Amino acid sequence: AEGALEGQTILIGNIAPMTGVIANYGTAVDNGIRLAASEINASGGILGGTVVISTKDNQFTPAEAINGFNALLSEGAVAIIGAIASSVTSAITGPANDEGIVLITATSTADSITTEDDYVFRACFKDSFQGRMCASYAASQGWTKAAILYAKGDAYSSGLRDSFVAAAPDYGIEVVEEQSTSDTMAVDFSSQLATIAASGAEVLFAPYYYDTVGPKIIPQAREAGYLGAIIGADGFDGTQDVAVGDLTAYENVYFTNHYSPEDPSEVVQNFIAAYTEAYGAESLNALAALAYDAMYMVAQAIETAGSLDHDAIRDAMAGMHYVGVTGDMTLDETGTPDKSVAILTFVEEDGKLVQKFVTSQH
Amino acid sequence: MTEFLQQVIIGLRIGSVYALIALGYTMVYGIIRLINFAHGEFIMVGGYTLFFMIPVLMGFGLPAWTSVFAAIIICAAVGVLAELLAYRPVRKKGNRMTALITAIGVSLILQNLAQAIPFIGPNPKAITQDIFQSGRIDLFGVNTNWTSIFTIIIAAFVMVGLQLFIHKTKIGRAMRAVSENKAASTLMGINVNRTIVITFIIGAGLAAVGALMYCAQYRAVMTTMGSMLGLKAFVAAVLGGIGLIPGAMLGGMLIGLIEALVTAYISSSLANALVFVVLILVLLVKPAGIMGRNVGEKV
Amino acid sequence: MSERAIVLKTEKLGMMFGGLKAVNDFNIEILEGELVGLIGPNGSGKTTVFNMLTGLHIPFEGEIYLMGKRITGMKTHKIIEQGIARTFQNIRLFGEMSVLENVKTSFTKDVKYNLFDTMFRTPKYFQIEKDIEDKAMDCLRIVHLDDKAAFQAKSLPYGQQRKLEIARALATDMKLLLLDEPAAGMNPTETSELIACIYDIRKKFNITIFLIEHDMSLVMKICERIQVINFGNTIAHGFPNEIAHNPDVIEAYLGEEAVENA
Amino acid sequence: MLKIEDLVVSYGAIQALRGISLEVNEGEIVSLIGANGAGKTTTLHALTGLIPIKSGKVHYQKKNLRKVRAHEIVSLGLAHVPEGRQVFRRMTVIENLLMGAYSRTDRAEIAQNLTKVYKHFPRLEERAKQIAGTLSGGEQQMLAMGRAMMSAPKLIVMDEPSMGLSPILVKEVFNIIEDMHKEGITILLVEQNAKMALSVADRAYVLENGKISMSGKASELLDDEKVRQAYLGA
Amino acid sequence: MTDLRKKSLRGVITNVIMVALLIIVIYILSVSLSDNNYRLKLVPIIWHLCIFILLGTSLNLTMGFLGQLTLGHMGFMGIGAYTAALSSLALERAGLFIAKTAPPLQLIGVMLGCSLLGAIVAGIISLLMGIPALRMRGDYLAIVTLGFGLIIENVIANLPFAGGNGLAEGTASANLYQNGLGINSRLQAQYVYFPILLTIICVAFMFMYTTSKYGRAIKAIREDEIAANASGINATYYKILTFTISAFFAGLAGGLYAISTSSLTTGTFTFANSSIWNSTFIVVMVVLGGMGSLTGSIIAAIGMYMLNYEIKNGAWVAAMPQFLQSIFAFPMLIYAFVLTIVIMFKPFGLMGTYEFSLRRLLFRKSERAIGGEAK
Ligand SMILES: Nc1ncnc2c1ncn2[C@@H]1O[C@H](COP(=O)(O)OP(=O)(O)OP(=O)(O)O)[C@@H](O)[C@H]1O
Ligand SMILES: Nc1ncnc2c1ncn2[C@@H]1O[C@H](COP(=O)(O)OP(=O)(O)OP(=O)(O)O)[C@@H](O)[C@H]1O
Ligand SMILES: [Mg+2]
Ligand SMILES: [Mg+2]
Repeated sequence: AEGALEGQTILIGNIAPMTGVIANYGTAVDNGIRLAASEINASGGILGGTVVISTKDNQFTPAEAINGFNALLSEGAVAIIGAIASSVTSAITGPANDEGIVLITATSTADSITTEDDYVFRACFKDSFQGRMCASYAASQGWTKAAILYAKGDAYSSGLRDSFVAAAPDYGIEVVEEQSTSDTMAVDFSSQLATIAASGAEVLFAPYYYDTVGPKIIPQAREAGYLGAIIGADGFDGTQDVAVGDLTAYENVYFTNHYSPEDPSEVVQNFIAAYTEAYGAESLNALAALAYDAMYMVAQAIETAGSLDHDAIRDAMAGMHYVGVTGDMTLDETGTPDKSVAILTFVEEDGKLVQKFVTSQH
Repeated sequence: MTEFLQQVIIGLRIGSVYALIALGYTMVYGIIRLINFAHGEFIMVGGYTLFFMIPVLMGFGLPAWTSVFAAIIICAAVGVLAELLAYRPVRKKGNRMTALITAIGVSLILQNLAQAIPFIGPNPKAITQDIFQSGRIDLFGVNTNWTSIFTIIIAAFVMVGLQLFIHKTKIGRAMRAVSENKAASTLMGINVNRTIVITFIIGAGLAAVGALMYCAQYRAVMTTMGSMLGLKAFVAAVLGGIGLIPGAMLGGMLIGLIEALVTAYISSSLANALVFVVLILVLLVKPAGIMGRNVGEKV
Repeated sequence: MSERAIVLKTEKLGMMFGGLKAVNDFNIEILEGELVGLIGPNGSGKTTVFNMLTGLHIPFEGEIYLMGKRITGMKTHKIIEQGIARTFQNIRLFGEMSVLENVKTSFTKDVKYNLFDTMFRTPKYFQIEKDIEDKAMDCLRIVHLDDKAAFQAKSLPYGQQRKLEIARALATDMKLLLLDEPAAGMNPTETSELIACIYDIRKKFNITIFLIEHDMSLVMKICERIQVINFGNTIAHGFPNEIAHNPDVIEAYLGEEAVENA
Repeated sequence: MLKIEDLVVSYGAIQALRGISLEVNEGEIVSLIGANGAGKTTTLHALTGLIPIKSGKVHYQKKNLRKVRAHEIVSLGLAHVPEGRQVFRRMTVIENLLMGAYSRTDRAEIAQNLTKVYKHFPRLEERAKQIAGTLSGGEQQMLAMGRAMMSAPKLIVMDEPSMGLSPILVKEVFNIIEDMHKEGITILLVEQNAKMALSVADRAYVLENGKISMSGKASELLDDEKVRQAYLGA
Repeated sequence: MTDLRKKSLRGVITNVIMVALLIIVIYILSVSLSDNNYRLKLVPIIWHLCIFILLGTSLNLTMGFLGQLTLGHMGFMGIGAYTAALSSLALERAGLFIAKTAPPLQLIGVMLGCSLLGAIVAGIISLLMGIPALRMRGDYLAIVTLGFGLIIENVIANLPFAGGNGLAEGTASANLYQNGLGINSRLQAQYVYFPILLTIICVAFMFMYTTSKYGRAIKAIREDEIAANASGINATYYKILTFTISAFFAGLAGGLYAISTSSLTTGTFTFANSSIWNSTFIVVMVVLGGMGSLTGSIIAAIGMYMLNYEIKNGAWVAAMPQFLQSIFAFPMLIYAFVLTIVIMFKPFGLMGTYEFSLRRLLFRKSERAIGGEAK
């Protein structure tokens, strides 16, 4: 159906925390989506139709996400990419199903976000998978005594912790020490890390975000005398930009990620080049990559559907196969992609910290 | 035992940062009875000043910590501007509640303005340079670092200096007089407005020093870094006895210790809640804070 | 004398502030319908006595009996319910509220409607509200403030604020009225009006009055008995003319000239 | 020394002073009497800059006080003992007194003034370390007067200094006023105790509803039938 | 008939007229507006406004009328919301109730029941807190209530049954994804009268409360607690009663929130965050509206919510020059400026302590003749 949408505008909504404590994620995702959209438009649009992005700030609050969702709906959005944090996203999954509009989240990893037979999809993998991959990698390195440090009140952090704990016995890993903070905004982990250092753990699983990991957890861990491996999930992406002090502290740190910036494949390098050119390297991370993919996935679904009919787009979305920056993926029956995870580490190069690809796991 | 001492040192270190910030809160509160909600944002302003100035000053061959002087100047300027443009006009017309709302407004403006300014933006920025001498040291078998030691010493030093300033200098006494009765202070020949401006300069300056300590320790700045930090520091000030300089110091140290020990021995995720539980318990026994004298109202 | 009931009785009442003994061994018996004065130099502990009587300070030692009932250490509002009311040396009105509302608040404890009546505005609610409004107006009439009922309390001139305090105290329906320097800040003419007002109140309510005052023209004129304290200790008590010529009182409090004027 | 012409002050819509004029000459004691709410306090507040003046002239030693900022007035030698004492409640007695000397810099002079204050009010010396807020009413009044004396003023304006004082202290206050007068301090006195006020004063003004209704020699006013009726309770 | 009763009867009549008018207006809008505009815009706004009005007016009881600054009001809303969500979830798990298919009476019953339960739990907890907390005054009380708010938030996040999918499937976490009550926008539109009537009843109650002996007592305590005690008012009792009532209504607002939002996160009920859903903003709302004016709180709640809504969703924003648009991308910035400016010009709030009254407008003349109206 070449040119079936010729001359039409295709309104895609984006709901993200554009201001407030996690505004950095909001901007990264918005950039990723807009980059993809402008590429699509530059190459003739979707079936001739022009993609237009409308972004609604959800202020990291469920109620505002609902307002944004409703506003997008009445503006006539055909699909919505949305909400970063699982806690906020879950407030609009119900409405998306009720209204029958595709909602694809780039970054919400909570298991319960997607269910079978509905309008909700995602571009990232889910927590239970990522936590399991971390455990599996640890086991493959022969680390059997693990310590955990996580943010109890944060869905991302505690979700990963739950899945790591669940997977640990399967890989013969013993959790010898568990410490927590109430949220991810904590700045001082010395107390917890001192206890962990004394526990004799060989690996520390610390599912936090890079702004905490880079300047705080890793240096504080080394300072507290913990010299073992530190492993985390996609939240570690970006740590290299906020590393401080002695960079040798960042050795022996591993994390799972959606893609590796080192990946020589054309999509990845093209994305990195285009993103850096448009928005600079500062906000370039896996979230941006996922959002970029999410936009392309929506585009692919519309193209397959050949129309802007909501149900047709949903049907095209279900079970879709897609090759993008964050890998080669197939959406499973719930709408979560089945794809491989990259294990990355940090090394010092010319006095700067950079990510290095270690292995890929499935 | 070593582990316990280790936790105590950690507590003191966290506590001294709180204490330094609490001093600024206490100063402003003490004089104009205003919970300056924007104080946390002053710290943020100080943090970003450090972030930008450290590379510049190090380029001139100066040590990194000298950037604190730039931070003090910028913070003081922001504090004075807030006072002149927002607090003073409102204070003239309104009541204390109005002033509180203005403080909330100023806090929101500063925080969001920082996010809106392109070269600051929402992304956290790391301070990659060491602000003080780096490295760990061994103190009677307890493992700590120079930054901690400097932080504790500087906090103590600032407190003593401030205490002397308030009680021994003329400006200090004027501040206390203004804090009690503005009209009577005017009759004594005190320039009330100038005294309040000076208070803001000192308070904001202390926020800059607090920012230095924070950055030396935690190595990153972010537009929202001041909120929780400021809140805890304010709690510290109340715990010790608001308006009292040694009270702020004691309160800060206590909050730090409670946090470290609760984290180590009770439950790390409940540490925040337990800090407040302790605060409430203390206030029940000593309604004016630990060092506060409960001057009953003369009927 | 013995026929009249003892309204207030204190035994060895004492109060400490830090190391300072503000009131010491304070004993007094006030009979029903009496008008007793408490005088003494500034800082001698007069207001402190009142504060203990009304539960604002818990006595350091000693006992207080109202109509034979021990009220030592009771909460203020309980004591008020027992039948003591007071005014304050530094006027403490509800400044933002209207004059009428100031008086109405004193009826709160006697108002027997509940949240249900409040919510549904039952006939009971209206009946009671009307009653207290009438009673409050009566109280205001006594102090000649009825025409100011709708004014904001803080907008009244000083002398009228003092009168409003008295009206508010009257409304608590008390047996014993404590007045702390009611004439302070009034000029002699206004003081005479106040005296007339106090006589009026006594006549209408048949109550007992215990008052603190520095204005000797008032004290000597209306008090039936006077107790004098200095440094918290009672140095004299008796009838006005005895007190006026008591050398200790003259030395500590009155000064020579005042005697000549009295 | 002090000359007020056509002073008008209002609080919002309420006009508290409706054009009053008065004069205080060097070395005089001048009394200002009037009923509650007549505007006496307002006059003094306007004088020392605590409230804005709507119109009129205020000259002190040839200086236009409207051009002087409130906190600079005390260093011109004009001290104000405010109504209701207004002591610094959480400071000690001695600190309060030292605040009174805020505009002075000469330490010896301050010490000398302090001795003088203590001589007039021995109670203050006894309670030097007590927190002022816990002083009794009378003690606070002494403190407020002592504090004003600490600035070594040339003209003191006093707002009801005898309010709430025991008879002996009232006498003492008036003695102090006379003492100050003898030391060459000029005094503008606002009082409810009209009898005492008129007996120490050289001249007096009667304020009624924001207007001067009478003025003249104090002794003459003391004998005036209208004044006696309205203010002396006779 | 007494004057008082006459006035009151007129009050009731005018209020009933106003409510009827409101309902007619909403009905007309529901018929005349497009589905998009009515169901997707107006209905959520109405639900949210009801929540904010309840929060604002109830906080005004403690802040404006009782004069006690409390900074943890949203904590009580959190308790209400979580209680309502979890209790309804229990019903759902027990197979007794499914929001989507429930018959109208059952749905209303569950919404009302669970919300009331939330309100009661909030009330009980506030009672337990109030007893020690209200011994504190002024800024100390403020900081203690702030503390209580954060403790509530922290404790909820640590409850093993209040996170994740809730109840037996729950884990300790700040997010509750499952909520038996959360109804979709169609049902919200269908039952839009539920929050409206509930709010009107609650506000009416608060109005009655503040104009009775209770109101007089708490205003007296606000003015001078010692003098209030000395007038025979049991200040402690009235303070705790008012604090509890205030928390009760906040809890009820929490119930409405749980109904209108299908997932909960403690971040909504905290002291400060980057949206208007936090305790700070309720305080701002009360001050801006006028402490001691329920009408003021209502106006401020509507004004502030709509301001935030319009900055983020208004079509006029998109029509502005690029430069302005990039500033409007920071709603809280605009918001804070507006707030600061309003407070500069209206330091005692929009309404002061004045209550709007249609009755006064309509019957002003005859009532002046009756007299007794405070000026
Ligand atoms: N809350 C308090 N704390 C400490 N000292 C107090 C307190 N209240 C009163 N005092 C002291 O107790 C003494 C008695 O005070 P009180 O107020 O009873 O005096 P008074 O006789 O009423 O004086 P006046 O006539 O001046 O009002 C004074 O020395 C006062 O300083
Ligand atoms: N802050 C204010 N706001 C409004 N009106 C005021 C204010 N202060 C005083 N007034 C009014 O101004 C008038 C003059 O008051 P002022 O205090 O000057 O009287 P005064 O002669 O000193 O009386 P008093 O003998 O009671 O001290 C009075 O009517 C008073 O109600
Ligand atoms: Mg007294
Ligand atoms: Mg006066």
